[in-house]
Amino acid sequence: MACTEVRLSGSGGQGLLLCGIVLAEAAILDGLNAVQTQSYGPEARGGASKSEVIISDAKIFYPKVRKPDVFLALTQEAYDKYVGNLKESGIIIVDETVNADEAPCREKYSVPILRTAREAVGKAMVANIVALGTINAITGLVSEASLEKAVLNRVPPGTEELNRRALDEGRKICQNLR
Amino acid sequence: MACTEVRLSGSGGQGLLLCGIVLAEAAILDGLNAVQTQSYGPEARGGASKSEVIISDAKIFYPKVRKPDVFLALTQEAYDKYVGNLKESGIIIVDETVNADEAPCREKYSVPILRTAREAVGKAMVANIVALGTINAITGLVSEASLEKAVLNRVPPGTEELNRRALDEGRKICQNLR
Amino acid sequence: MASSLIEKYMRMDKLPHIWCPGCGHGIVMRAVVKAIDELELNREKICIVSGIGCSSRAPGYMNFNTLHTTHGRALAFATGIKHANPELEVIVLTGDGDCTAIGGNHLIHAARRNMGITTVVFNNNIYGMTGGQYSPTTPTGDKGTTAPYGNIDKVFDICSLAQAAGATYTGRATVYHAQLLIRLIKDGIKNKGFSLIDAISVCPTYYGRKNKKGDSVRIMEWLKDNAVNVAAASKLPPEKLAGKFLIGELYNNPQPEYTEEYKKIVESFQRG
Amino acid sequence: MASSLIEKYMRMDKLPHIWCPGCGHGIVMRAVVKAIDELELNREKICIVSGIGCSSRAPGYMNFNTLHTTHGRALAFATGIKHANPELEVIVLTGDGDCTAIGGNHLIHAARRNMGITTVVFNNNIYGMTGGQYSPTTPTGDKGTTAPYGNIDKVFDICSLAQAAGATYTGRATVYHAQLLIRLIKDGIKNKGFSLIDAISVCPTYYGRKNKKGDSVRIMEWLKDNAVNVAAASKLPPEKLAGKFLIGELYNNPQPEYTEEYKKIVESFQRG
Amino acid sequence: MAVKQKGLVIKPDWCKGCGICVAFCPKDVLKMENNKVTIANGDACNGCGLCELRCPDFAIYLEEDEKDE
Amino acid sequence: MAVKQKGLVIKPDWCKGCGICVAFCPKDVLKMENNKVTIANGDACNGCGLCELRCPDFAIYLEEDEKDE
Amino acid sequence: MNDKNVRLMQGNEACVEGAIAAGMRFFAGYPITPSTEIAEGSSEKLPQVGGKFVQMEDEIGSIAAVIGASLTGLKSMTATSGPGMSLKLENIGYAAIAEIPCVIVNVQRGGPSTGLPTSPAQGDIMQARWGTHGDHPTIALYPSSVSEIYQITIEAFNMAEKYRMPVILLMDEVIGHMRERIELPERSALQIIDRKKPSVGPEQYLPYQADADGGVPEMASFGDGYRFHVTGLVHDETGFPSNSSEVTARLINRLMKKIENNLDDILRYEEENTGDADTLLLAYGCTARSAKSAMDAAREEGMKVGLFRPITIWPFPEQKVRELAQRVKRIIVPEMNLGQYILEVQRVAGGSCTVEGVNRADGEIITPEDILDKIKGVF
Amino acid sequence: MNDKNVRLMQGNEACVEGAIAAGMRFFAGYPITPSTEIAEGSSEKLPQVGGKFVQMEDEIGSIAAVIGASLTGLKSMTATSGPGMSLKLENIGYAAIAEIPCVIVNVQRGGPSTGLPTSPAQGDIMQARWGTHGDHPTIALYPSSVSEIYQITIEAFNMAEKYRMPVILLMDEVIGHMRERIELPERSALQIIDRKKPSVGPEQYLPYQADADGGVPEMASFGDGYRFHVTGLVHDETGFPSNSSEVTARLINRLMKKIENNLDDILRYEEENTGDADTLLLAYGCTARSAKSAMDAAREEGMKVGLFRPITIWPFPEQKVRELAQRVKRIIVPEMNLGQYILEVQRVAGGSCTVEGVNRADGEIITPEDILDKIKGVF
Ligand SMILES: Cc1ncc(C[n+]2csc(CCOP(=O)(O)OP(=O)(O)O)c2C)c(N)n1
Ligand SMILES: Cc1ncc(C[n+]2csc(CCOP(=O)(O)OP(=O)(O)O)c2C)c(N)n1
Ligand code: SF4
Ligand code: SF4
Ligand code: SF4
Ligand code: SF4
Ligand code: SF4
Ligand code: SF4
Ligand SMILES: [Mg+2]
Ligand SMILES: [Mg+2]
Repeated sequence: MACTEVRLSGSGGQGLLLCGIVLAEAAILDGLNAVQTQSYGPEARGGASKSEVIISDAKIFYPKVRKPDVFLALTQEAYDKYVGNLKESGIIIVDETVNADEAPCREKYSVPILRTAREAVGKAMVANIVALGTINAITGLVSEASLEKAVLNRVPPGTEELNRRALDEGRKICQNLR
Repeated sequence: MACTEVRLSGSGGQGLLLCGIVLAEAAILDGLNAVQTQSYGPEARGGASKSEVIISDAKIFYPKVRKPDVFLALTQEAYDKYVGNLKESGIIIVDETVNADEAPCREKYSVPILRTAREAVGKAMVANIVALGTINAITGLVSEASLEKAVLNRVPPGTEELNRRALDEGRKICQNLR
Repeated sequence: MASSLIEKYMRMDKLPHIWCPGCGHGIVMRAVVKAIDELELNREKICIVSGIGCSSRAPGYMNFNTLHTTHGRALAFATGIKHANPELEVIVLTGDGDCTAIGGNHLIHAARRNMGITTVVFNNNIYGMTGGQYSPTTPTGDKGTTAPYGNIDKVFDICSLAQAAGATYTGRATVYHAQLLIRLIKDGIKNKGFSLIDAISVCPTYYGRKNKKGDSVRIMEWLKDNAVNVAAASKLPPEKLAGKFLIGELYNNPQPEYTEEYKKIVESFQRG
Repeated sequence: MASSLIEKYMRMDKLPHIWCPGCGHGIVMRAVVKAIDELELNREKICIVSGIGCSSRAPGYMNFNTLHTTHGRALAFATGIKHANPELEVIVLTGDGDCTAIGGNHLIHAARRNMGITTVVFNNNIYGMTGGQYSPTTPTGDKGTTAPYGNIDKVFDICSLAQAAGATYTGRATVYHAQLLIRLIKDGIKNKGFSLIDAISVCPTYYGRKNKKGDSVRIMEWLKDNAVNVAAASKLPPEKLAGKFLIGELYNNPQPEYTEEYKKIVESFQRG
Repeated sequence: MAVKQKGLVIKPDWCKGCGICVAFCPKDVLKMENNKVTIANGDACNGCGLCELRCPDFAIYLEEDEKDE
Repeated sequence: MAVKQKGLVIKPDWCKGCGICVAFCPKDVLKMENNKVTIANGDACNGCGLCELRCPDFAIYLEEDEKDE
Repeated sequence: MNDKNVRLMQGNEACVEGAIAAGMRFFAGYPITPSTEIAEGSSEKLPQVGGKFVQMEDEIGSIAAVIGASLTGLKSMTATSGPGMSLKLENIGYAAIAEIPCVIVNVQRGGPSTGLPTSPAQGDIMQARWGTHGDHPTIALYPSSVSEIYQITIEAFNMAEKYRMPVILLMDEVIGHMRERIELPERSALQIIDRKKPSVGPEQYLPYQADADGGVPEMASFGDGYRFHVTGLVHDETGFPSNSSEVTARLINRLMKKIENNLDDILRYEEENTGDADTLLLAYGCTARSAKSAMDAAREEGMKVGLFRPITIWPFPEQKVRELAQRVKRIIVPEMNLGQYILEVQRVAGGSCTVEGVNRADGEIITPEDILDKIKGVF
Repeated sequence: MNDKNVRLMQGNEACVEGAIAAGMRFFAGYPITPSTEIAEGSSEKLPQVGGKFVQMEDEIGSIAAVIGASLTGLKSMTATSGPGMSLKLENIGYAAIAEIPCVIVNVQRGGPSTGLPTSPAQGDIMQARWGTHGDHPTIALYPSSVSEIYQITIEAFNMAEKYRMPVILLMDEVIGHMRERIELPERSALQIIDRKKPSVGPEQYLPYQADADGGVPEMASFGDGYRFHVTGLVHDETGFPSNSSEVTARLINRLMKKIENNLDDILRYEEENTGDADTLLLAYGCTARSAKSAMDAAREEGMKVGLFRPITIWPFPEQKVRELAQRVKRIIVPEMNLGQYILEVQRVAGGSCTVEGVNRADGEIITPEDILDKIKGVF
């Protein structure tokens, strides 16, 4: 992996910013370089939003994602808005509620991220962490240990157990997939 | 007369600004060119102040007086502060209360301007107009008619007679001189 | 289709608006158009002016002459508009930050001059647009992203401030008390001089979340429970008023309006 | 030789000052140093801050830590000083224009925060330094070089404004009532929070001349005849108060001072 | 796609699901469903208009009788 | 070149001749001469210090007894 | 006076007279030396012609009120000096992006900060171009005599209205305050330009639709029956905000093009003796007066000296200066600052001739001798 | 983390961390996108180190409070974006003339006016140099990565304190908001410069007496027992106002010389592949990152492309750029504006090579491809 571009998208309140930060931090814990950026703008008040991460073993100069290798969408709106520019060799991961039939690329995973958060973990709010587990299980972008450490670094004190479970459940969804 | 530089000086409240304006306006009425400038600065709050006029039949470019041809001083402070740079061929006109013994130039007139205003005209305030009469009687810079017209243009309504008299008395002082 | 009020006065192609779910600003904006509607004003002669902030987005949705200015300066722009054409009914829509932080000077001077402007402050006790910093009306002790340990500033009573500066009409209502709000805005517009209506709004996204005050519903319940109408207040014993705030018409004392006074000067030359 | 008060506190090489004959500002400046002297303050810990204007020249004459800032901004500079070192006794000397026109926003916010600053407004009802334009305290109807047909603005009551904004001490005296002025400045300094003293000064050169109000002596006689002490005022029937203005201590209601509140936050980390 | 009952109109695409109308309806006419308001008990509606007054999104209102036209 | 009488000191070079001290002296001690204040009737001075208090130019004052030193 | 149109007039007064002749009907300001007489004159004259004056609480409020009044249909102006100019910059940017005609006079004084409030200086040249944040077009005019102030004030209004943008009038303290002969033209001889009103009805009107030349949109006034929206955000032709990079580029480019495409109309300058000159004096405002005297003196001594005086100082008369630079051996740029306009002259000369400054930033005006010494190579 | 000093950090956060490491103990600000996180971070961190934070009523008050606090002895900073920067300019001039150390951060956004509040732009380059009125010295630094923000914030404080002047830190929205790897140096490894305190007692102290090198005066703090006077008027060595042209010239020249005489110390830049380059990319901030990628790509294709990245963008690295201009065939200056810094490059290149821009002012950052196209001559 020279350089992987990741785009994480969903609706305003779904915590995708944190999702991107954790992923980038995990990469750094792994000794890699990472740059995380996000979209600001009036759309920050609800609507679709995205957070992007570039991970590389070399230095990263141009900081914006242009052709994502990995694309996550938790809502249909986000999917429609941000699916463009995907690399042909890219991977798409969408929540099961998202229709990604016309996806332009090779690998595509439709997974019950939101439902898992709501039902298996019991807190809709942690869907972003569930997603992280899923993404990493599929892509192996960072080490499991670093990912967990990064999650625990960034979540509010007192919610560690909850988030650890969310990560775990996220991982598990994929086992069913393969 | 190609170009005459006039410096009028006195203390803050003596109305020398008006004096300069009137002189310049008279020159314009005569069809000449004129530029009037004054010193601003914190000294505007009392202390010595000056007003300067350049009169010329040609266009005037550089607007500041450098080597006055005519220098009026109504107070000692003003005299001391502004007497420098006088042209050797220049004319000095000072109030009788001013000691101008060391004056560096050819012509020098010590005249009772303030006293004339106070006593002959009866209003200390019009010393500036008295001075105008005196200056023009000595130098003939502008026509008498234009000078009077300019005075009347610029003084507050209701004071025309007073100022006409002041101008007259100023002229008269010189008759005694010659 | 939306309600006839909305269809009539709003720029339908700009709706739904961008404000967050439960944001009180929509309630205030509706109160403004409702007041205009009830007064049967000529809409071509209405000019709505705002500064910058979530609240200040309102004019963009409203189908009148509308002006979105720079942060804090709405009242100064509005002063130019009203002075230039006193026939216009000038209404300034502004936020607590826009009006009383960066815009505080223009507020007190527009009030002092008694300019014929009606100001409606969308007061959500926070800087919403920039993400939840404390404002001059954030209650002491509450948190903002720049007051992580609790705000130590005292708060402005915007109505008292405007009145001390010279406003001739002031009143306060909340988004819970929307009917009262409409009435106050109407009375404010009817006052020829400078009127200010402190419209207590709700920002669930930043103020609510930062201060664990819950969602809009909970904050509106709090507003309902803690607002006391001035009329009622005068009859209550002081202990019943502790910790409460007043709503209703707070001041109404018409005085010569600026542009009318100026007109007299102009007319003195036209006669002469 | 000058009086021991002047010798002790003034920068003798800068005197005589530049103010016009009869300018009231010298009386106010003396009152400030007299107050400092009577309070026996440590002069090394006094910082005097001004904006721009005739009045704002005062610090240059006073032998303390002195700062002459930009027009209208004295209170904001002073806020930085006081916050940076709360040990300093920060005194702001300002004009009616400096403090309430361009500086109005900093005034209301320093008052709101209850910053430990004592503000003395050299209020001559005019912009003196720029040559006699009307100010926010020029009486309605009076003339200024920018109000050739008479001022149509209403005037600020600076004390009411400051109080509505949050000041915890306000008082007013005139240059005629110099003894009272000294007492109010002392009490203002003693108040830990934000204090404002409206010192009615006299500008014979512009205000007096433009309005044909005569020289300083005549204006001071007017001040003497039209000022009513608050204590006396409460006993007078309203008709006796018509057209008069109040002097004396107008408000005194100590509340937590800003830098003391901030200190608690800092200390919470030092303990921890 | 407005939902109507007894003059009460809901514009679901504008409703942001804040729940204000539901909470303050004096007659418990409304309820939330999938983050949108719906009419639970339309017959109870007294036409007071409080929901319309307080909906920040103009997503619920009472249809006017076309009296003036 | 200060002018003194009965503890009353005038510093003529600082006096700008505004006349405030003259006008408000309760004992008519002072008068203007050539646009500077002078002492007309020094004996009448009661040492009230009002002239000092109101002189904008610090040009008139009462000499303090050197008590503290 | 013999000819009733010949007068002695102060520079600041001429600015007021010119403004009123140009149609100014609104002035908002805040006093500051050395511009105050412009506010004072406006307060006196405007009510006499049915116009409006207001003294605002500060300079920020003044430019804001001016923009508001302009949007309401009145030709509007404010006047200030350096410190006030610095405060107005944010809203000058607003006028640029929202395309609101207005005239901002800066009678310069010594800076930075309070500096030398009563002394002349030419220290705000670059500020006039670059003071506000973000890319924006600028027109700045710089008269050098009292009668030119009158005339150029009119031109400032004309350009503001024609191009729908703020126009800065830079003046020297010394010219603002001095009195000089002026011959007032007959009102009927003046060319006064008014803004283009909408040629379509309210239904069709797009407030930021470029006109046929791709330039300046037609402008309705508040209260005219066109209900339009104005914002300082990037906006599209309808006037409503947009985040689109395409819309942004189109807007910003159009704003700049309003100037670039109309240089012939906007650029004003005067040249004298440039035909055979090997030394060119390039000067503006009062410094150009000294330069003129210096040139005359040098010519008398047989030196081939010419003078180029930009009256429009922004946009920079690039093509003209480039041509001149290719013709002469050296350009001398006298300025009452530490070297501001000279930077553009150097850039445009691009090495084709020597470019040297004569600089003073000490509160005194540059004398003909200062320049003559430079011409002769004496220091 | 493996190495506890390695972190993922946001640019704005790195600015706060760097400032505190540099000794910042006072911050006054007013929120504005995209700089707000700097105020937020300061409000959180300062009390933890005994420092002071205050949210002022506006940007004017913020810079004023910063100057007041600096005079009282604390290292002080404020942060803002374009609209706020425009408002601060008057008092930045005050800090320049009164020689008050302070750091002003401008995280740029699209302008003019409110413009594009959340989009990146590099439109305030010239404003940083020329925004306030009057002649004044300027130091402006421009980091291009998160870890450089940390380091350059420290340098900004060091220069502010060393030269007693305001230092502007220009940042790109995209770098202020992005998160990146940073390795925090050990505190002990940092070089921190404090202002020179008076070496003489209060009796001898002259607050504006140049030091031995003719440069920077020693600085007492209010409350230290030195009772000095500070003004924004032109002043002499004692700190009191003067109208003398000699004093004025001496002051203004000394202020400028503080910089001119210390260029070696002040100028920071980076160059890569300039040895054999015939095409030079000259870029700063985030644009330099794209330029670096473009250069690498071009080199891979065998083109001789080099990169010069000024970190100190003001004063302009004149000598260095002149040298480079003489060596290369062309200079390409990519900027997220309509061409600002390029004007200085053109001036200094003086015709010795071609100078071309790659410009965008549409809210998008310039990509490596944009630059590569220019290198290859494709448009
Ligand atoms: C000169 C300037 N300073 C700061 C900002 C950033 N800013 C935009 S809106 C805002 C505060 C808005 O708060 P408020 O007025 O209360 O409106 P709300 O968003 O809460 O409705 C700020 C600080 C700006 N746009 N311009
Ligand atoms: C930003 C700015 N605007 C305007 C001025 C000009 N100015 C200097 S002092 C002053 C008014 C002074 O009035 P006031 O504060 O009442 O003081 P006074 O001179 O009457 O004592 C003005 C408008 C300035 N220096 N700076
Ligand atoms: S951030 Fe707050 S004020 Fe802004 S739209 Fe959301 S709820 Fe409303
Ligand atoms: S102009 Fe007025 S305020 Fe200024 S010094 Fe003179 S009298 Fe005093
Ligand atoms: S108040 Fe409006 S937006 Fe909120 S739930 Fe009810 S209909 Fe929906
Ligand atoms: S009109 Fe009244 S009763 Fe009917 S739904 Fe709305 S709030 Fe409930
Ligand atoms: S001390 Fe009193 S009595 Fe004596 S001169 Fe002064 S005012 Fe008059
Ligand atoms: S009050 Fe002072 S300045 Fe005025 S006349 Fe008396 S001594 Fe002189
Ligand atoms: Mg708010
Ligand atoms: Mg005043």
